[in-house]
Amino acid sequence: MSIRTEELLVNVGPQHPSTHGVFRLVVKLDGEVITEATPVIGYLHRGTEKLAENLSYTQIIPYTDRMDYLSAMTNNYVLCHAVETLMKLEIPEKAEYLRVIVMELNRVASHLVWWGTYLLDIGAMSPFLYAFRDREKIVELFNELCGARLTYFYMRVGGVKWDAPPGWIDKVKEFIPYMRKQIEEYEKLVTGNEIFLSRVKDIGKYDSQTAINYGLSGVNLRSTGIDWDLRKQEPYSLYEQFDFDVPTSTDGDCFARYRLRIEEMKQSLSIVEQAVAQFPEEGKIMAKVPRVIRPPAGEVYSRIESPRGEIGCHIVSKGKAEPYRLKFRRPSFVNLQILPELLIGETMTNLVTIFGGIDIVLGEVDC
Amino acid sequence: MSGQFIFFMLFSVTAIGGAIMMLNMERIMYMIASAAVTFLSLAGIYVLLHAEFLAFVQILIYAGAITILMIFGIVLTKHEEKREEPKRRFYHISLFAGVVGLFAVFYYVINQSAFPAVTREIAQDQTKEIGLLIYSQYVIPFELVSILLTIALIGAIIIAKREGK
Amino acid sequence: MSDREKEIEKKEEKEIKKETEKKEEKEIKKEVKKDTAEEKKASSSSSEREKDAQEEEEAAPLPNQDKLDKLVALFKGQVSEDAVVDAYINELDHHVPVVTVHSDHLLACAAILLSDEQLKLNYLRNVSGVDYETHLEVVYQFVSMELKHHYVIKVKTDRDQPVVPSLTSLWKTADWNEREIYDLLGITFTGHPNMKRIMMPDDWVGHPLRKDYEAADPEV
Amino acid sequence: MDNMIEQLSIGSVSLVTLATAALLLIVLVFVTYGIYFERKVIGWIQLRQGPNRTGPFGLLQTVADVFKLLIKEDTIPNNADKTVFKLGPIISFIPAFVVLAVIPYTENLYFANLNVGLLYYVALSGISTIGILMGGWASNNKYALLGGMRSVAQMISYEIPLVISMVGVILMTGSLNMIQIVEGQAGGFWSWNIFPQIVAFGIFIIAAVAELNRTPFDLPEAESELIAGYHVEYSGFRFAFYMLSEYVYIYAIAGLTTVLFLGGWHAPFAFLSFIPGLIWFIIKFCSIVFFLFWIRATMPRLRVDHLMGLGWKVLLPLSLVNIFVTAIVLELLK
Repeated sequence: MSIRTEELLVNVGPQHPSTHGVFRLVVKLDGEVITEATPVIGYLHRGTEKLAENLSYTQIIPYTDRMDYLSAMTNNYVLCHAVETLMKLEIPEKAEYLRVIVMELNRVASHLVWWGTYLLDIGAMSPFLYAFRDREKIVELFNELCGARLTYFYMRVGGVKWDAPPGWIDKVKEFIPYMRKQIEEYEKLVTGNEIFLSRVKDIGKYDSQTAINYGLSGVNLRSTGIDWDLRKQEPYSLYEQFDFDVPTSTDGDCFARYRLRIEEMKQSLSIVEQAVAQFPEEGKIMAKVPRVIRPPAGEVYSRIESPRGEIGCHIVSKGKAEPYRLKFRRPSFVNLQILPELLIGETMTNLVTIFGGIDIVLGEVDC
Repeated sequence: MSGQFIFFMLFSVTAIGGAIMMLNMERIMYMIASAAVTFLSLAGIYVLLHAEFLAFVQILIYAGAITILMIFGIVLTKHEEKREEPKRRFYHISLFAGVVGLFAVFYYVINQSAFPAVTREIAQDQTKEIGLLIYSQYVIPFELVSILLTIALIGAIIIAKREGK
Repeated sequence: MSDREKEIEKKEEKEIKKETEKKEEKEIKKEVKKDTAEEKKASSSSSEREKDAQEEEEAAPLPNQDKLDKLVALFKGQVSEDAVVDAYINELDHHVPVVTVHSDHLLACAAILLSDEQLKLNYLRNVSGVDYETHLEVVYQFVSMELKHHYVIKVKTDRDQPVVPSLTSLWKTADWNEREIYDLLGITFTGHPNMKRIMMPDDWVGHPLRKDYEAADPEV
Repeated sequence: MDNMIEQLSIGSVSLVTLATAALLLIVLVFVTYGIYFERKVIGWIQLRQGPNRTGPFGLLQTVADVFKLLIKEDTIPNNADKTVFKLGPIISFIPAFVVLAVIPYTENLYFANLNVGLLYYVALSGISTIGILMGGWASNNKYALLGGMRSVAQMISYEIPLVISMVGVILMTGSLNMIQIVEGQAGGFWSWNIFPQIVAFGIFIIAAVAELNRTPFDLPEAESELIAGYHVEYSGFRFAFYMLSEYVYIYAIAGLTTVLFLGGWHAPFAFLSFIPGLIWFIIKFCSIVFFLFWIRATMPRLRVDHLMGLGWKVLLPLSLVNIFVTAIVLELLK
């Protein structure tokens, strides 16, 4: 005797609360168990790379803001860094300090958004609002610095656009102990919760071999035990000067990724703390850069550690004011590839947990 | 005309109506809904007979559990929405004759037989009464039924396990 | 909900941004007009640039030159004499060794990168496609997490019949990256399990990142 | 109830109708301000204001919401099974309202003094499930179907520990009659069932939250997975009916918990019994309602398989053990 059951084809997205944007996942369900998952992307494709071929380098920077819109500072930086590498520019120290401070604050803000939305996906609503309250403080700091709350357009080739307004550094100093206390509270609220643990422990597991093979980066890679953080491995900016740890875990599950992100927030705060302590009050914020930036003909691939992993910028220059070819290596795009493999044999509920655990931003996936 | 009679008529009509609907409906979902109506009407008749315990157990088990189980089965499995009934004239006529005959027999027998007019005191606490009866007078049938149900349960598990392999 | 909030924030930001952008654009445009003549001179084809680089090599040994030589020797010895088309050090990008491989031998060369004890390039960090108008090029960025070194492999392919073997069998990273290149530049990767468009709609005509691509609506 | 059926007169019929209308009104007021209260409480926990625009302190917000739902265009999906689609919310709502009849508020204020009151509650509340499943199935939407299936699986699984945990209380009182159950808990808070039946109380609360489909057991309508579950295609007053039955069940469960475990209308201390029983009932009732809102703002959602595991592997055996122990202790104390 056999009972014939129907396979259900469900379109998760492009309009679905848990896809965090216009992402579509075509899922075949046997009961509640996923037998096949096919991601469909491109709904947010804006052709940034094509547009960039007709824009000057400074004009491209606001486009990078809109890629990973939760972490616009690191995106700004990767482009500026690529051009600066091509031009062999020396960046004033004060500018580098400002860059590090905003990048690390942005990392905290980005992880906070992840933390809130992840718990929202898991079904707890309050953490979402707590996270946004604290992110608001960072956003306000950025607002004061560059007049924007989300798409900052703060960095320029050769430095940063705005100097820290008077009293800004003190506000950052005050923010650090506050945020530390909040993170502690969050951990008390969520990390020990039995229901939460049962939702994330041993879910979405993969080993380091798989992670490397899929080219995962950031927390997704470090959760499998590989100590690979570009801030340490291929130091850029001032990161060599700061004392911080790269948290890793060997569990490779969603809980490991959760813990690492919490830990990263703490590390970022400690970097910011050191940076504001050493912050030079005097100094220039822009290097001597020609009005029209025309890097020499050549090719460069610069990469940095964004909150989501390795963000890279591959520029082919022909010595003109516009790049001949500009390609971004977007961590979300690469990290997302592993999703179909992780989903097979999981339930609909775990879909949300695993997908959220990868932490993607759709603006970056589609670019 | 007492209220009891009105309600009895109401419940018996809905019970019979539900049964007929169940046989005649084309979509399975409707069939089950009709069956549920019958179950509920029967529970209503139980209430009229002062058998509240039985009535609510009837709702709990039949209207609640069994109906839902059937709906579950239907929702989860593939089934034909409609099926063509072959037109068989002779079959229908003989069926009708059979039903009329059966009704006649029932009517005659019920009319003829004299029910002993025993007036029993309605127990104040029926639940207790039922419990006492089950565990004293009817303990052996009760235990046998429970064994039967256990066997059915185990059988179901075994079938489901084989299916899983 | 989070998304909606983000959307709203974005809108706010955009308005402010637009103004600043416009101002800057104007400034830049002025400059650009002045310098168009100069630009024309400066533009040079990539092959010329490579030649320049090779000349420099002869003048003084660059860092990583030994690495490059070793890799070239390895390819030539283990795969084929004509596996290596070109090899140079990219001075601008931290002196990274760049080897251009013939597309027929790409798979064999890639397998060496992965398995060789001295290389162990297990992490494919990026794949880009470039349209050089004369030909198309695919650029692979490799890194070894154990030995912490970086190599760049390039493959050139014909512009009219662009075919490159797929590396998905060795690195799963290549999967979507190659699909993206196929979608935007039109390079077909042989052996790819799912060679379909990824960003553009399935019925899109043309490959937008090609230099001669004409937008359906030039105004946009 | 028996009497009413036998002496069906215009007087008794109109009395019943009037009482029902009064109860309906009370319930509607409860639902209106229950929702308001919930939004305020959760808003307060989540650093928000909650409704504060419509009417003074936002008191009319729910009224406005309900009004909006009622005047909204009534849409039925094209491929839906229209009859079943329309029937679903009604079948789900009627039992929710009907079960309220047996809840006694004080020794004199109740609607029906049924011998098998508890059984009545359990039996009828199970019928709502059919309405949910009908709605989920008839919508012809995959998410709705998944949500409907989930909720039914959940409700069936949790009804069993819910009922069995009640058996402990029934053993203590020796009756299924709710009024007698409350009477059995007279005399100070130490004689409330919550203390001797603390295990049963725990099981009951967990199972009750699961029955209500509320966080952390809100899987049927898990918005992050299934968008809204079984009522995803519903709008207007049909949707309002589903929501209404959900909140009426909160009312019912809070009332039931008060009756079964918290001593109903009895004061916790004898010297406090000058305060009317109804006040005590309302206080206990409201704290249960608050508790339900509180955990909604705190907990993440459980996973389906864990939920089933918890129901069948933990709560059910535990509740059986509870009955066993209760029976032995009662026998020994006799």
